[in-house]
Amino acid sequence: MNEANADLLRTMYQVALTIRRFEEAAIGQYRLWNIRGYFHPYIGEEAIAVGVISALQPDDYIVSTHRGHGHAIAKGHDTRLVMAELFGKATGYCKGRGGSMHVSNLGQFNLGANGIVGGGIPLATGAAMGMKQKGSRQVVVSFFSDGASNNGVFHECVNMAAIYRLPILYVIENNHYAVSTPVEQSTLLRDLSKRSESYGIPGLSLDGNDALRIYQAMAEPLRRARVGEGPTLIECKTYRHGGHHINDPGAYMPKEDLARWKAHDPIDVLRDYLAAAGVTEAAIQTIKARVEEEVAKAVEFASQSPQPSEVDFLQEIASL
Amino acid sequence: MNEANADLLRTMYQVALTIRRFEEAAIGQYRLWNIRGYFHPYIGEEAIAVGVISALQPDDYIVSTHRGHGHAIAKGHDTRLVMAELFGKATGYCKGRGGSMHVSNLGQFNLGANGIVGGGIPLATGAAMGMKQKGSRQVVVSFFSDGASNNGVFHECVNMAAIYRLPILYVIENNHYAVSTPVEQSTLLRDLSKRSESYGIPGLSLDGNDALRIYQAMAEPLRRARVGEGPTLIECKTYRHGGHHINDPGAYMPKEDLARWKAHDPIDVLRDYLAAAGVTEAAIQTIKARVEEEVAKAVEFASQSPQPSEVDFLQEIASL
Amino acid sequence: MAMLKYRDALRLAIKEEMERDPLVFCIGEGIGERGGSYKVTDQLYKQFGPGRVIDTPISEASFVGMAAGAAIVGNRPIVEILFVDFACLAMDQVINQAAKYHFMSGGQGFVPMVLRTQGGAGNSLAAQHSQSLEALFYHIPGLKLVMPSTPYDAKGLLKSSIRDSDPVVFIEHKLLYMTEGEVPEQEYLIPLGKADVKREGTDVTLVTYSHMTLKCLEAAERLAAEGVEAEVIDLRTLVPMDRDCILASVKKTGKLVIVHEACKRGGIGGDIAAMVVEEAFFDLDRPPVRIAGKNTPIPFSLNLEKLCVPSVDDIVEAVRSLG
Amino acid sequence: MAMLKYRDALRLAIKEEMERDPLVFCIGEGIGERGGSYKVTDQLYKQFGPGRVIDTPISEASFVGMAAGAAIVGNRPIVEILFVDFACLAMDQVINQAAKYHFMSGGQGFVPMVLRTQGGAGNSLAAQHSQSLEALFYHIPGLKLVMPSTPYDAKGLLKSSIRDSDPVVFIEHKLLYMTEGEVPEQEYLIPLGKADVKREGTDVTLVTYSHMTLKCLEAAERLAAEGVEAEVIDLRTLVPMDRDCILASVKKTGKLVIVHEACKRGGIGGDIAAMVVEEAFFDLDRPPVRIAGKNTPIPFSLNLEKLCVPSVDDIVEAVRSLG
Ligand SMILES: Cc1ncc(C[n+]2csc(CCOP(=O)(O)OP(=O)(O)O)c2C)c(N)n1
Ligand SMILES: Cc1ncc(C[n+]2csc(CCOP(=O)(O)OP(=O)(O)O)c2C)c(N)n1
Ligand SMILES: [Mg+2]
Ligand SMILES: [Mg+2]
Repeated sequence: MNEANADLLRTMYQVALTIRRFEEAAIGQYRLWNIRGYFHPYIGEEAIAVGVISALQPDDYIVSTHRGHGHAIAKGHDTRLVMAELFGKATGYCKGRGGSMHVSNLGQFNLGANGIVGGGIPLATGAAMGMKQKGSRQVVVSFFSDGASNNGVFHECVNMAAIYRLPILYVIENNHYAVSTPVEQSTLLRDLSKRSESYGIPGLSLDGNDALRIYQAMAEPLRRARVGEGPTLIECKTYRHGGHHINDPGAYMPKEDLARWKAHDPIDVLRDYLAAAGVTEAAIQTIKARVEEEVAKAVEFASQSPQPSEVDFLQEIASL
Repeated sequence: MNEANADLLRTMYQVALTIRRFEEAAIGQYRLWNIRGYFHPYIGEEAIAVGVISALQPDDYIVSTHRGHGHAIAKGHDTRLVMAELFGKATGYCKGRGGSMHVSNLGQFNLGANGIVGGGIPLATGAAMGMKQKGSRQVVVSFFSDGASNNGVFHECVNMAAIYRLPILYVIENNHYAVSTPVEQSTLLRDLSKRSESYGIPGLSLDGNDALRIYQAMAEPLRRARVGEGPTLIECKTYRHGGHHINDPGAYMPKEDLARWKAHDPIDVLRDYLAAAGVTEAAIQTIKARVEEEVAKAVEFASQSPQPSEVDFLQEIASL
Repeated sequence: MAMLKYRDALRLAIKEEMERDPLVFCIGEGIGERGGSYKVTDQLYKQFGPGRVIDTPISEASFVGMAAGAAIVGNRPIVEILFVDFACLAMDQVINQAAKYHFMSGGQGFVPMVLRTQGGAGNSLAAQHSQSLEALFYHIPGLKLVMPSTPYDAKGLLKSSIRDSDPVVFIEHKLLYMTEGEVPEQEYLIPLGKADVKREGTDVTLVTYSHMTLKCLEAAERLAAEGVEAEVIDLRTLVPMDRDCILASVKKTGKLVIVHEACKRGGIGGDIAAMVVEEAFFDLDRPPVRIAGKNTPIPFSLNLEKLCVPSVDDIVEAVRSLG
Repeated sequence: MAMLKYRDALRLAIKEEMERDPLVFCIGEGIGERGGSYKVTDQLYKQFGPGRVIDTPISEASFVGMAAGAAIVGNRPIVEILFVDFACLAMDQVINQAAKYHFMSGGQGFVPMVLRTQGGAGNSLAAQHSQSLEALFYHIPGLKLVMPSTPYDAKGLLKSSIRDSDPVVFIEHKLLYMTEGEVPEQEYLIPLGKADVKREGTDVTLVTYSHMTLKCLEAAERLAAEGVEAEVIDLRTLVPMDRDCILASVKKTGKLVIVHEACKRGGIGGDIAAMVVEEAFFDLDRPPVRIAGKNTPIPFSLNLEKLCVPSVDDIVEAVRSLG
């Protein structure tokens, strides 16, 4: 593996680990009641955000989901401002108006998380139409999970992206569950990417825990998108390391399945790649330390930030 | 061809011809302003309603579309009461409340036409769930056209029917247009039945102008449905003989296409089968005469029926 | 009488009706083995099995329409939408199909379905999980609309809703599920369309429903300490609405305050105020006042969220301002 | 000044804005070569091509959401829904996405889209093609709502709507498309939120919008013959609403009749009546009256359909009944 690759792997590893530690720290803060509302951890699925987003240009758009912290961090958002948004603070990306389910950062081309399952798919498709309109080479990635793929907007949008040949990648993060409903119970298909055939576009199913393979697999879909050949449907198979949200113990997830997937942890997969690329344990420890520091700072920043101003808020909504 | 078949063919021919003449007569009445609102003729598509519905038991359900007169007549509805509904008269199946886009007749298991494209698909799927619930052997047929198949409810419902193994047939009447939009412009697929694969169920594409072939092809989907094996997606390819509705000249339909499809008129196809089965020209003329008489009576009945009572109406809605 | 939680009273209503009528079934997301997000259908899967407590994919538009279809062919489905916010996905099936079918079929068909859902702010769930959207259903002819505030009402009204022959939208409030109240051991029904005077009073009429009933009762206690006796009318059913109950109370008190959590603009309060003014203008000593939610999407931050919903203070203030 | 049809005034507005700003585009069903069901986009396809006048499959939920997405990234889409009835399919994208995005993003993003649609009864199109559903949008914070009654207003307001940075729901009326009126040759804009006094009067205030404006004007002529001078206020924009204009008129006349085609229950009339009562109770000589559509799905038969919508007679009667 050449030096370029080692650099890429180091970055991927650092980002994936940042997501993992960020989620763990935020869960800790949730337990302290510093974070409220719904919280859907991305733990176990990091390779998808990291693999897909590393393949993008900085000005390519993403549209995220209710399980969206990983996408935000992979897109390079300031973890302090993400954490502050989770805390509902004035310094968060959405000034505390959005929270975990609505983190967005237009400055870094993240149109945002969404509380409506599937709700982001039309927004993403529309953003891609906007790019086509403007003659831009920017691409849009629409993230969603297996549950969302059974919603009507999935069908409508993939079909429209196909006929208009829009520059978009539909990425199904198949974590095998929609809350407690196993994917086998809501579709008879094994590979969700097969649905691409209904729209006459290419589809692929990938190991969703292998960020490098995902990164590599993005080349052709991105090429297609940029030259006006249209969308690709990409399934990344993965698994949550816990329940649907923080307060769901996930008792319905078979222990063996969980163990098997944990043995194939996306962070470990990246670490093994790093080792194979000759990156030393010391270098890895340095990355870890950097990540720990960043996440600690994010928590500190969020903790010390002020609540949103009530006066400003009342003024803001007076015209609505 | 044996006698049973000749009987079946005679009936099919008579029903198809009744639909054709009914539509022609109703169009004439529309031109006289005796019928108002939207009117979507089924002319050219008769073989589908006839072929599919002849294969059903009388207590099997159908759910129709905005282009629904053919389904109603094939289901054995009294043409007088259908015509009266088109006239908006008190004697119509829906007492003039529904009109062309909402003809229904629960007594003969027709849940009705629908003004919302795709709107009947969930109702049909729910009716099938009701049948399964009750342990009934009744089957439901959901009719809709190519345009509706790009709506989200198509995707959601076929998927649910597949996972619940509901007793339902989804019949796409692919007449190649959604108003003026050609099917090639709204999907990249050639055979819409291919979408069945997205749901792990069988699909078939048929000549939609050949009622006998359609009838024969229903055997296996109906068997599956009745024994709990689940839904089938059936595409019948056909063509309108005119514009989308009465007031649409359909100028966008290429003349050659129209001519080709008219040369393959579903009524003629049945007539050729009859001839091949040895049915005499005289016998055919007898059927024709019977049809003319029935349609004339329907028009007369509708013409002479009273308008819905305004007093009754105001009383009826007082509690809403 | 047993003390029951609101959610348990709802469950009991469903259980009793499912035992009584094999045509009743439940359909929704995660309502089966998991028992639903708010545990209303807990244990029902065990008792009735997957054929009558049916988990769905995330396909709201269609499974609501399926409930309507099953209702037309004779079943009595209870369909659950996790948050009323998500009912927006199913609006076509609710408004254009379920609500109109009986009428459009010329009275041939009935749609005896219940759409159970849940709304309201208070848990920092932000703009897409905190709305009060009852006004959207209220405006549509052909729907009934029920929003109970107590375990007792919840049980009796849900049973009546299940037996009703029209589509009923039944909206619970997320802050009510864990509230407790007395519920008789014997079976009872509460007819749709009857308001309940939750507190009698002579000085001012508070008309409200759902969670705001609790706040109005609290406000009434505070007002009583100041010597003002408020009558608290819990509408319970919004369609049909018990106008007689409202008008009788206003006749007595001459003052009307309408309280709801939904946004003021286009909320049901306007309709009630207009109705009272039309029917009883000269009974009124003061113009009716509406205390309602702010015209804003609900913010995530708890400190902002609480500003969007009427407080007990707001209600007390409003009554005081009537003099 | 040229005499133009309502539909042609709308087309001119779109054409001018598309010429002015390359980020404006149109999307909807059959709006391209076919020019739309009501011919509002006729010829635009020829001028601007398939990249800016985009025909869609029958996928309302998604193409409305796509308009929102394109708006967020900087375009100014005009999305057409053939009938407001079908907007029910897109309610999630309108209510949960477009309306809330600006707020939820903490002000980062804007959604400058126009949802053009068409409503109302009168053509025997039955229950699913004749509704007046503006109240559903009126209640949702984050949306603006425009319903013009004349070609002049249609053009000026559509241009302002296209330039607005918020999502605007723009509802036309099927009976207005062929009506004619004067439209200046030069460019003009009408600001959102300004009502128009379509007729001055001193005896009674008629507050209305959309097609009912024409009926109110006709009623006012008939009343004038009886010596009653009605002031006719055409709201034009429902959100934001020009309360000052209404209140000033009521202050003058002391009598208020609100007229709309939408069902009375939960219609916008209640909100206006309640607002006027709250703000100007003591200016009122009589209780405000609402003349509105009947609470029923619209029947197919023309003789029944006409009973569902306020007539000129109904308006005249209502004013007379005020004494
Ligand atoms: C339209 C809609 N329906 C239901 C919900 C409630 N809900 C939140 S997350 C979720 C499961 C989503 O499953 P999936 O799409 O697989 O995403 P995952 O949680 O696995 O990432 C559900 C049902 C919702 N937020 N929106
Ligand atoms: C949800 C919805 N969108 C749009 C329309 C307007 N409309 C009526 S028929 C029609 C075309 C339907 O095409 P298709 O499904 O192919 O049926 P066909 O007319 O060919 O039988 C359209 C767009 C509608 N009635 N409902
Ligand atoms: Mg999932
Ligand atoms: Mg078609």
